[in-house]
Parts: sequence; structure tokens; C-alpha cells
Amino acid sequence: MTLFALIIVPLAGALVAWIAGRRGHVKPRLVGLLTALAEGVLAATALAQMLASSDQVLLASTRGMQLVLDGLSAPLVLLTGLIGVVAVIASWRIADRPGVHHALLLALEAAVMTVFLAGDLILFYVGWEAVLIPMFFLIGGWGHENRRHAALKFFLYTFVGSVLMLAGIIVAVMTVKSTLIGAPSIPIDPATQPWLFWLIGIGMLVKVPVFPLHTWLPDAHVEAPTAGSIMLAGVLLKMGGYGLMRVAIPYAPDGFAAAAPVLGALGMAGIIYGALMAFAQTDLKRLVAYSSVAHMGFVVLGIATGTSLGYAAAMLAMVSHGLVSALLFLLVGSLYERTHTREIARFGGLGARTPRWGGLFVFAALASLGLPGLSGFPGELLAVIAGFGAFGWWISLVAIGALLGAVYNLSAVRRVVHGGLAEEWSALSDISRGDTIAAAVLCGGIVVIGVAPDLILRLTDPAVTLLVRALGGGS
Amino acid sequence: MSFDQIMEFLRPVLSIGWLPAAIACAAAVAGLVADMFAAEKTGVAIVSAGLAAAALLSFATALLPMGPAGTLIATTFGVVLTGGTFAGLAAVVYFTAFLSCGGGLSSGRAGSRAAVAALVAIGAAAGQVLLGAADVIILFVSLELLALVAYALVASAGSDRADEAAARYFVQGSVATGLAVLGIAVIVGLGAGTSGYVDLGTTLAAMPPGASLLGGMLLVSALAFKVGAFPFHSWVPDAYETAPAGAAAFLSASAKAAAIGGFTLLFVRLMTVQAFASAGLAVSIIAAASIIFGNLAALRQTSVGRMLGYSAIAQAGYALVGVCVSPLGGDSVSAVFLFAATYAVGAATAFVVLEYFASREPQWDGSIAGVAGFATRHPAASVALTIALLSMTGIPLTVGFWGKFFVFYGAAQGGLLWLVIIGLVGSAISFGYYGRVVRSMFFDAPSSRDEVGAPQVGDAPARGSVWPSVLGAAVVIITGVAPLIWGLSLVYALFAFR
Amino acid sequence: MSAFGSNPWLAVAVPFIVAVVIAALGRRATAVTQWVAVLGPITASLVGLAGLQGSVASSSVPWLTQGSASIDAGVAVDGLSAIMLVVVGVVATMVVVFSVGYLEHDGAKARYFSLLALFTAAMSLLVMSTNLVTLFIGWELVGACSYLLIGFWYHKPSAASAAMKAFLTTRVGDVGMLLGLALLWKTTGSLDIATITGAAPGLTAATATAAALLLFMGAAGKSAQFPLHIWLPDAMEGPTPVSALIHAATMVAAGVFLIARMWPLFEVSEAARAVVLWVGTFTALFAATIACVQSDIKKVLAYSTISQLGFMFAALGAGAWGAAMFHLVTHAAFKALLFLGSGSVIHGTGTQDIREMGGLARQMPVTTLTWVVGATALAGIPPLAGFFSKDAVLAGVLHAVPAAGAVLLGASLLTAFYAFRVTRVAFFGQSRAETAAHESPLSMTAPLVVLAALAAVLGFFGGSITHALGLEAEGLEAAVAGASVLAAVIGIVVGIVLYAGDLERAEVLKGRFQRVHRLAFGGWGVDALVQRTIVAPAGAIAGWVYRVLDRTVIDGGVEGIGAGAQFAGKIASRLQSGETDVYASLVAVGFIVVMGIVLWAGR
Amino acid sequence: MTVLVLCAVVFGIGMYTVLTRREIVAILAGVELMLGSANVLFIALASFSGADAGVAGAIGLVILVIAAAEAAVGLSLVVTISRRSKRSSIDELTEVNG
Repeated sequence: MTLFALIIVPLAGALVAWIAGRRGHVKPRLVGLLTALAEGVLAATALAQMLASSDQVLLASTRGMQLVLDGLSAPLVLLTGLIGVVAVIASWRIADRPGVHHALLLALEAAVMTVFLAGDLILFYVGWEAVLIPMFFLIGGWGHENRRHAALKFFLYTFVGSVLMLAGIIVAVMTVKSTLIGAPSIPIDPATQPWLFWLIGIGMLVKVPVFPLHTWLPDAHVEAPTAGSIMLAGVLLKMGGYGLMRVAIPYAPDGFAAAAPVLGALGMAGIIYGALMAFAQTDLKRLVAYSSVAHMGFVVLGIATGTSLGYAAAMLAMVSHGLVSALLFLLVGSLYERTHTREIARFGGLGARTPRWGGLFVFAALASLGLPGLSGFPGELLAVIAGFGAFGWWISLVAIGALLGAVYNLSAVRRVVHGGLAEEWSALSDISRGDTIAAAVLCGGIVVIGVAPDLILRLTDPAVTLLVRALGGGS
Repeated sequence: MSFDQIMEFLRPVLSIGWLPAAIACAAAVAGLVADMFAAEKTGVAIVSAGLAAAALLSFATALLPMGPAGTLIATTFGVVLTGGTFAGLAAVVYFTAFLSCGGGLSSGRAGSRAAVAALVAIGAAAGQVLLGAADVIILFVSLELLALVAYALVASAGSDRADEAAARYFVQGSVATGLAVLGIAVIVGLGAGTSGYVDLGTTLAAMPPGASLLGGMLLVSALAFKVGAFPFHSWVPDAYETAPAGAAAFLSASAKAAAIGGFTLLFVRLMTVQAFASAGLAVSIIAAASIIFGNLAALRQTSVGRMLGYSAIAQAGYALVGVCVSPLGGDSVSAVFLFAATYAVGAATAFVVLEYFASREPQWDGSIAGVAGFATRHPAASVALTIALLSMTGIPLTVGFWGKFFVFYGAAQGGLLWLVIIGLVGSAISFGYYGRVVRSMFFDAPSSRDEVGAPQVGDAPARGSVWPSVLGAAVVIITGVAPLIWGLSLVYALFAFR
Repeated sequence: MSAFGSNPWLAVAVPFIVAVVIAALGRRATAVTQWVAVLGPITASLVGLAGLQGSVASSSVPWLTQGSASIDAGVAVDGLSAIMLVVVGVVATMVVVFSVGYLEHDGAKARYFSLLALFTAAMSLLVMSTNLVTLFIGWELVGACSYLLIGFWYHKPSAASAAMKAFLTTRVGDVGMLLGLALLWKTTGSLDIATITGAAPGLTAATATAAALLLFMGAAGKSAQFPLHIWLPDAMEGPTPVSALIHAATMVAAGVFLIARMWPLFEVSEAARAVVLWVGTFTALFAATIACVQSDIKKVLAYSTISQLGFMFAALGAGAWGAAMFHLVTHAAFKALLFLGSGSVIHGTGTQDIREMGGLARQMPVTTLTWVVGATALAGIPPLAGFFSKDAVLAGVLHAVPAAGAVLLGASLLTAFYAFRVTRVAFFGQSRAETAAHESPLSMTAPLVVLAALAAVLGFFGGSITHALGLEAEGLEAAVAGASVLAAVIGIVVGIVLYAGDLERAEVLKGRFQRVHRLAFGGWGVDALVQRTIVAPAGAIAGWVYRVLDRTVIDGGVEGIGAGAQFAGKIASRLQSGETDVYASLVAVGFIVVMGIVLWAGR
Repeated sequence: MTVLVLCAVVFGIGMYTVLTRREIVAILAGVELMLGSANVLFIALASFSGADAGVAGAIGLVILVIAAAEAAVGLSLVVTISRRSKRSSIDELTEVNG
């Protein structure tokens, strides 16, 4: 029941928020916040129920769908619950149709939950596409200058990827004669698998996004409202990595084996390329957007190793990126709200004028560059270790990427937080209280996972081991 | 009484296959009479009521617990299949016709609305017959009746552009009719007057393969024209753009769904004959060409109606994807029927919203850019249009997804993965133009504020009501979500081919 | 003591909690919290002392587990880490106390003291780790604290750049170290230090060398060895107490500690040891030459630190890692003393340029006295601490590779020279300042006195230090000691004589060797070279790739596909010309084509 | 055989008329020619293949009726157009395109 509630509660909340939106601006916000909080509590409850079950799997089904919560989805469901709250807080001061805005946010959350909880392929795809609609409206309705183009580009680009995925899913379902997600009982013809893997995987790789299928991301991020960016980077991108592990690889393990080197190369390319591109940016939000490309490169790299360590790396990297990118977008959004610009060159010296914001931004940058002790590091470490086992010295390229990661993050700090304060910001106020609380929660998460990554791995371990065993690989 | 008992009780009534068609025709006549003696509005309302009754009746028939494989009604020349399998799609034909008229046909010319409604009702009846035709002659007659209704509907707009489109449609249609008559001449003539589907297989097999193939493909081409597939498509954008939106709703939904159904059933028969072995390939190429052409050409359109016209060509292509594997039997035929139904509901809703827009925004020129800001002024209709367009794109949670999913699933099973991929990518592209409408409605500010709400002088169109749009959108969503809750088998239940 | 002995985590936890508390209480509470900050380092040194008594339990928890693979986070205190803990604890305590006076009027004190406490926690973690991953965590965290403290004064653009440079340069080494970790995991299946060192003899020479060199990369970055030394002089932009703690006594010595810690691995690879030796030796001489010409008092000390670390690496490379650790300890004392002394001078005079000082001995007696003790120790004059440890280093290197030893001897001559050059110019002679300097408050002079005392006596504890490391203590060698003292004396004399009076003689010399001077002043051009060949192109390349590849090619391709579809649509809709005859013929032609396909396919 | 040739020729003429003439009325005539010839073809083939004369006749009659209805609708369209916009050639009917 909890699993159904995870999908239905935000939907109901969306409806209420939408209705409440017709009676003033405060009510929909409260509805949004309460629903998001309830969703977070539900996620935690579901997790507790899962842990209490004997095989660490929670199932629920109707005649039309099956929902599953296991180690692979649990961290992401929790993450979604958390990021949902942050997104609501981040959009607290939206004065333009707040009811609809919050309704869309909650609907988006429900859709993402559907993806992570889906136990059958049809439902998985339904959620996958359903995500696009609220996101399309969030970008287009509350975005910035170029939102019209960005909204459509986001939709079309990812949609093209997902219809190819649908073609793959159709083939898989046709062969396996079941829509339930899991290792297929009827193995798929090895000759089919190579192209089947890419067919299914392409939609996920676009979503991740992997180099060179990434260019929708910066456009979407730059134009999206803060809450949209937070959801997009925080949870939507995770659908890609999750889909690869949950669907693409189990259905076409041989195809994956053949594709693994290419995937690994794409992951590494993303790490270096994303960092390099982030370094080249003059727009702070675009910089953060490109950093996602780099971070998600570690996810792809980890998955590409096909080992349980690599999977663990991917899970950790996804959770971490969810927290870190949400924090960064929250901060950038908060800054934009007060300055109405994202132009890095116009900033400088904000650390002195807005110490709270500055401190948080420095923290976020350090987390983003993978500082040990913070959440980014365990994932990157495992990805490097697992990658070294799988790809050998090629991994030194990742090391270059890690270096570049420090370059763009620190140069952002130098250009925004350090230095002399520009005249125009001499009266700038510091980050709002609500945003501070949201940021503090994220920071807390980042530290906790950085200090005790085993909390996540203990959840994922059984599921990952099972998945990798099906691949025929060891640890 | 349980549901089953009620249905058993009603069975004698529900089994009368021609009853919905008769009701529709009667309503058409009653509507015309009412138009003469009472208000035009009353006439339209009477026709709408008749269509609603016909739709409900067909729907109830479709729900009949597994009856005989359709009731065979003897006619002068052969048989018409009704009930069972076809009732589901027939219900959709009537329902979309009902949606078309339900809004009062407000965007049509004053004075002609009741006549248009009557035409729609007659057309819907013809559609039901076309759908259930089990005889080449019946097929031909209903096809022609539908065609004549269509010409008249396009012309009913009363504008120069509509006249022109109707004339061109007519000329093209006549050529297609010529092809159909030639086909009948060959098939029925050489077949010693046998026109029933039951014997069609044996008759054709006995003929020289070349002759049977020629006759069959002539008929197929005539049907492809009615469906609006490439390269028989040219009339579609013109007609959809210039016809009154309510009439266009009928053309794009009821007429097309019926044509697809008729096409499928004829094709399934033809494919039993050895000589037609390669016809499947031809249809799949037509399908691919329609998808590619329709989707690409729609991208450049500036008028919403015309864009929907081009998109309808692509949608015909998706239907044909299902048609070319329909000879696989059972589920494949159901898939095409399902697709036709889902598309029809979506298209009807879209055009009904356009009609509503046209009636409420006299300044609107029908362009995509012109709908800017409608979302704030007409939220319900805008949301309805969005839902309809998403459904036609094939996005999940709308019924359009299920239609496409099953059609493509069937095609994949038939080994046509290349066609599946073309179709799916085409679906993705389609949001490139559907999305532009949504974007314009929701994200763009109206270009000039002062025109808005300017009092209209003279021939004011009736103020259309929004409920048909909402109803259509609700059906799209409810039927789109329901299978997730009650299972996929629900999807098939109405359209099971048995 | 037993409480500290049984809970080694306290050395990490207490400073960490202190850091959090200080940060949370914010700027209003700094009057109290600045004193709370000493709790951290004191705890660390107590744990270290407990460790020296051999009474510390080890403790570990699983940190990352996946299936059968497991990485534990563990701490334990053995002799090596106990020594480091005490060094860290004592110096940090002094620095905290000193900072109270030094930063009396700074508005961001909370951040400062919080970071100092955090640094202590990280450093404790680094030195106590039983696992390379935890070590690496501490390793990076001290780097981050260093970064944040160098850039402590937000408004100074030079500080911001220096902070970034420091982090990035050390990060170059760190990514090498990360790869080393990956390699060790692959070959030994563990990152546990004991496991690795146990397995080291079984490794192939190539693997051991690769792993050792990768670890050395990290060490070289952290300890500012050539060519990764370029960050340390710039790091002087940070507050001076920070320089004393992080960039002189503790963090920069972590590289030495790492190699000492992983010694069995280095023992296997002769090639790696040779690299360590020669990099250390070269750096010692190289940095000393630069230190001779700097005019910024902190820059001199910075290059001196680089040079002294070079001594330690040379000793490591020569196999005398006990000597290296000994020198690390004494160096921590006298270099922290010198830095804090320079801080006191800067506090008193308001300048860092020694040419603007002079005659401080009268105005700042305590500072001067302690400074002279530190300088003498640095120069290596008995019986001060530097003499003993440097002697041990020289002896070790001379025995292993005499040529390197000779170079180091030259370097120690230069060391003595620059130490007393600064002493002479800044503290004696006529004052060149426009305003009179003043002696610093007690909170600043007290740490100076304590450290001076340590710098004076620590040399006598060489035996116990080597003993604590589990090594045999070696006595002084008269020949080496003599040569070393001789070199030191020559250096001191030259320094004092050359800079006596009004710097005229030095100016003459400088004028004669102007080009050499300029080169040496600029660090022999290494910095400029890196700037020209790596830093500047990186930005340009990134910009170019973004514009050309990302925007034009990739995204242009994507948008191009869209535009292409639009164009195709334009062509397609041109078919729809509006001509009735064309439409009608399409039906006929369409039929013919369909028929053609059917016939063709049905052949 | 003669009938077949006749039908082909007449159908061809009809088609040619539809495709080449510019006046709508002429096109209408062409259409009628096509339908008529096809109808004749049907009757011929039916009698050729020995179909029941009654059935064949009835079908022929139906086709005839349809053709007539078609003509009626077509003519009314022509009348409407020429009345409303004074156009009679298809060359003037190219406003709706793209």
C-alpha cells in the first residue's frame, strides 16, 4: 500500500495544490510543502517496510501494474522524496500561478516515483514519458528568456531517445512474453542482444546524459526555473543510470558485454568533456549544468564495468549527484532570484557580502569536485577502482577529469565568492531562511553519505549482487 | 440483477446491428425537420442526442458477453457484420460524431448547422455500415455515401477557400471512385457476381492472379484514399483546414476510424489469397511513406487545422502499420481497431476545441501563433487540446499511447521492426508540431492585447460550449489510465476480434 | 590517559565537533569559541602521547562494503602516527593561541577557528589511518582546509588565486595517488595499509615501482617537491599562523609521512627510491637558491620549507626514513617558530618586505630572540634541534649516495646563508621603516617562547624518536657533523657580512648578476612556464572546444537535424501546390506505383 | 473483347479529361465517363463470367445511382463556386496550398 501511496499522494497533492492556487498564493505552497513532506515520510516508511521484509524486496500490484521497491530503487526513492521537499522550498517565492507550479512539481515527483517503483516494463515506460510533461510545462511556463525553445528541445530530444527505448522494450516483451521486469526467463537471442542493448539503452543514455548526447541538458537547465533544475538534475537524470541497471543490462547482458568498452569510453569522455565545458562557461547555471555531464560520467563508467563494485559506484555517484546538484542549483537559483543575472563576470566577492551563501557555495563546490569526506568521493573512488579493474590504465583519463573537476569548481568559487565586490551588489541580501534550511538539509545529506557511504551500500548490496550475478560477473 | 443478467435481458435489442444506424438516420431527419419548424439549435441538439443514443447502444453491444461472431444481417446483396467485434469501434464512430455536433457546430455558418449535423449523422451511419461491411458492394456504397457527405461537409463552411478545397477533394475523390468501380468490375464481374466476403477468398483464388490482384489493389487504393494515406493524401490538409472545425472533427475522427476498420477487414480477406502475398509489403511502404511525409510536412505548417491535417496523414500511416500485419489475425486486428479508436477520440477532441476557440475568439485566424495566450483565457479548452495532442503523440497516460503501443507491438511481432522504428521516431517528431501549439497556448503572450475581446459586429458565431472538449479529454485520460489499474486485457475487451 | 588510549577516534572526533560548534555558534560567540578551538589539538596530542606509551587500541568500521569487497575506515596509533599526532597537536595548539592575538580584529574569526579545528581533525585522521582510503580522505581534507585558509581573506584576489593554485597543484599529485590506490586494489585486493605492506615483497618490480611512484606523486604534490612546488610560495597569501601550521609544520610534511608509512612498498622498488632521492635532493638545492634572493620574509620561509622537505625526501630515498621523520619533527618546531615569528613581525610592522624592516631587535625583543633561536636551528648549529636531525639526514644520504649528500651539504650552506640574511636584514641594523614597530601581545609571544624551547631541545630526543619508530638509533658521525657545521658557519658568516650595514654590498652583487638574480627571484621560471604552457592554454582550449565542438558541431548537429526536418517538411509540403490536376494524378500515379510495388515484390 | 477495348478507351478518355482539362464542368464530365465505362466493364465481365443477370443488373444499377449522386454533388459544388466567387477554372482554384 505504501508503494501505491508514493505515487498517489503527490498526485492528489497536485490536484489540491492546483485547486488551492485559485485562492491565493500561500495555500498552494503549504499544500506543496506538506505533500512533499508526507511523500518523504512515505518513502522512509516504505524503506523501513522493505528492510523488515525477509528478502529485502517490497512488492505491490494491481491487475494492471506491479510496483517493486528493492535495494536498487530504495536510495533513489528516498532521494526523490528529499529532493521533492527541496524543490518545493526552492519555489517558495514564485508568485506566478503558484498553484499550477506546485501541482506540476508534485506531478513530476509522482512520475519519477513511478519510474523508480515500476515493476513492469510498461509502467516503467509510462512513468518515463510522464516525466516529460510536467517538466515541459515547468520549463516553458516558469523558465527564463529562451524557455520556449528549450522546453521543446528538451521534450523532443529526450522523447526521440525514449521512443527508441520503447522499440527495444517492445522487442524484449515480445521475446520474453512477460512485461515484468527481471532477468528474462526466456533468454534473448545473443545475435539480437547487441542492437537490442543499444536500442533500449539509447533512451537512458540520452537521459543520463552521456557525451555526445548531452546538449539538451545545458539548454534545459539554464532556462528551467530553480525547482525544475533541482528536480531535473537531482532525480530525473538518475532515471538513466537506473534504467541501464534495471532494464537495459538484464535484458541484453551479452549485448551489454559487447557494448561495455564503448560505454566506458563514453563515461570517461563525459567526465573530461563535462568538466572542460563547465570550465569554459560564463553563465553560472550553465556551468553547473555541464558539471552534471561530468558527474554522470562516473555513473556510466561504473555501470560499464559490469561489476558489483561498479554498480555500487554508480548508485553512490547517483545519490551524491542528486544531493550536490540540487544544492548547487538551489544556490544558483537563490542568487539569481536576488540578482537577476547568472553572468559569472558580474559577480565576485560575494563571500564577504553574503557569507551564508558564500559558505554554502564553497561547500557545494567542494562537494562537487569530489572532496573526500563528502558524498561525491566514495562513488568516484569506487568508479576508479572498478574502472581500473575493467579498463586498466585508461582510467588515468578519469584522473585528468577529476583534476578538471577541481579546476572548474574552484574557478567558479574564485570568480564568484572571492575577490572584490562589484558596486552593484553592495546592498545584496543574503540567502533566504527557507533556502538556507533546504540547503542545510542537503549539506547534511552530503556529509552523512560522505562519512558513511556504507549506509547506501548496505541498502543496495543485495540487489546489486543479484543483478551482477545474473550478468555472470563476479564482484 | 447482475450486470450479465442485464446484458442478457437486453441481448435481443443489442443484437439488432442496424439499430444504431437507423437511430442516427432518424435523428438526422428529425433534426432537419426541427430546423424547418423550430430553431436551428434544436435541430443540432436532436441530432446530437440521436448520435449519443447510437453511441451508447453500440457501446452496450460491444459489452455483450461473448456472443456469436457478429450478427449477420442479410441484405439485398450480401451481408453486413455488426455487433461484437465491430460494435466497439462503431461506438467510437458515433461517439466522435456526437462530440463533433455536441458543441452546437458553432463555428459553422449560421443557418447550415442543422443540415451539417444531419450530414454528420448520416455519415456516421454510413461509417458504421462501412465498418461492418462484409460485402464488396456494401463497402462501396457506404464508402461513396461517406464521400458524398464529406464533400458536402467541407463545402458547408461557405468560404471561397472551402469551396475550392471541396472541389479539389471532389475531383480527387471521383478518380478514387473510378478506381473503386473498376476494382468492383474486375472482382465482382469476373467473380460471377459474388460479392460477399465469405466467398471472396475462393472467388479470387479462382481468378487469374493478375486480375484478382488488379481488382484487389484498386479497391485497396480507393480505401487508402479514404484513409488519407500517402500518396492518396492530398485532400486531407485542404479539407481539414477549410471545413468548419466541427465538420473536420467528424471527417478526421468518425470517417477515418470507419475507413480504417473497413480497410482492415477487406485487407484481411484479400490476404488469404495467394496472389496478394506481396500486398503486405506495398501497404507497409505506404505506411512508412505516410508517416514520413505527414510528420515532416506538418512541421512547417502555420495553421492549426492544416497541421492536424498533415498529422492525420501520419496517423493514417500508423494505422496502416497495423493493417499490414493484420493478417496475423486476432490481436493484430484488435490493435488496428484500438488504434483507430484512440486516434479518433484524440482528433475529435482536438477539432472540437478548435471549434470552441473559433467561436469564442472571432479574431483568431486559425494559426498556431494565434492561439498565444489562450491558456489563460480558455484554460479548460486549452488543457483539453493539450491532452488531445499528447494523445495523438502517443504519450503514456493518454489513450493514444495504448493505440500506438499495440499497433507497434503487432508490427514487431510481424517482423517489421524497421517500420516500428520509423513509426516511433515519427511519433517523436510529431511533438515538434503538436508541441508548438501547446507552447503557443501556454507559454506565449498574445501578440496584441487590444484585439482581444473586441465586440463582434454582424454575423456573430454562436458561442460554443466547452463541454464536448472536456468530455473528449476526459475520455482520453480515463481510458489512458484505466488499463494501468485494471489491466491490459481491458484494452482489448472492446475490440477483441472474434 | 587511558581514555585517550582506548579511543583513538577522539583525536578526530573532538576537533571535528569543535569545528562544527564554532561554525554553528557563528561570529557572535568568537570571544569564547576561539579558546575552545584549542581543545581539538590538545586532544590530538594527548592521544599521541598515549600512543607513545604504547597504549592505544586500534579501531575500525566498515566504510564501503559491496558483496565480498570491503574497505574499512580504521585508525590506530603506532609510533609513527603518535609522533605525528604530537607534532600536529602541539604546533596546532601554539598556532591557535597565537591566532587569538593575530586575528584579534578580524570579523570572520569563527570561520577561521572552525577551519583550524577541522584541519586538526583531518590531519589526525590522516596520520592515524590504517587504511589508504581513510588516509586519502584526511589527505584531501587537509588540502581543502589549506585551500579555505589560504583564501581566508575573501577580498584579496591574490589570495583567491593562490588558494586555487595550491589546491589544484596538490590535486595533480592526488589524482596520481588515487590511481595508485586503484592499482594497489587491483594487485593486492585491499587498501588496508598493513595488508599492502605485507604483500609488498610479493609484488612484481614493475607494479611496485608504478604504485610507489604514483603514491610519491601525491606526496610530492602535498610536500611541494619539484616540479609541484609552485603552490607553496603563493600559499603565503593566507594568514601567517596558517602558514606556520599547515604550510610549514604539518600538512606539507604529510608527504614524508606517507612514504614513511608505506615504506615496505618503497623498499621493494629501487627505482622508486632513486626517484625520491633525486627529486628530494634537487628540490633541496633548487629551493634554497631561490630562498636566498627573496625579499618577502614569508617567501623566504616558504622556499626554505620546500628545501627542508627536499632534505627529508632525500633521506627517504636514501633509506634513512627514521632520519627523515626526525628532521620532520624538529623542522616542525623551528619552522613553525620562524613562521609565527614572522607573523609577529608582520603584526608589529605591517609589512612583509624585509627591506622595509631592520633594527627590530630593539622594538621586538622577544620575537627577535626566539627568531634567532629558530634561525640557528634551521642553519644547523649545535646544540639546537636542526643540527641533530640534519646531521642524521646528511649521514644517511652520504652513505647511500655520496653525490647526493654533497649536493645536500651545499644546500645546507645556502640554508644557513638565507636564514641569517633575513635575520641580519630584518632584525638588526638601522630601521628602514617609516613607523615604529611594537612588540606583540602575550598570546602571540607565549607560543613563540614555547616553540623556541622545543627548537632548542628537541635535538636530544632523536634517539627516542627513532626508537618510537622501531628503528635503531644511530650516533653522530664526527666527519659528517663537522662538515655540516662548517657549511652552516660559512653560510652564516657570509650572510651576516654580506648584508651588514646598509645592504650596499648586496646591491652591488645583485647589480652584477642581475639576470641570474631575476631568474632566481622568479623561482627559476618554473611558475611562469607552467602558467604559459598549461594554465593559459587550458582556458583557451576549453573555450575553443565549447564554441566549436559543443555548440557548433554537436549542438549544431542536433539543431541541424531539427532544421533539416523543417526543411524537408518545406519540400514535402511543396507537393501540395493546390493544383487540382496534380492532386488527381497523384491518385492515379499512386495506384500505379502501389501496383508496381506489388508486382515487383511478387515476382 | 471489343467491349473491353471500348471500356479501356472510354475510361482513358475520362481520365485524360480529368487530368488535363481546366474547366470544372469538363472534369465532371470526365468523371462520369470513367464511372460509366467502369460500369459497362462490370456488366460485360459479369455476363462474360456467367453471373446471375439479376444480381449483376442490380449491382450495375447501384453503381449508376452512385455515379448520379456523385454528379449531383459535383454539379452543386460547381454552381456554388461559380456563383460565389465567379471562378470556373481549376487554375483559379489554387488558393489553398502549402
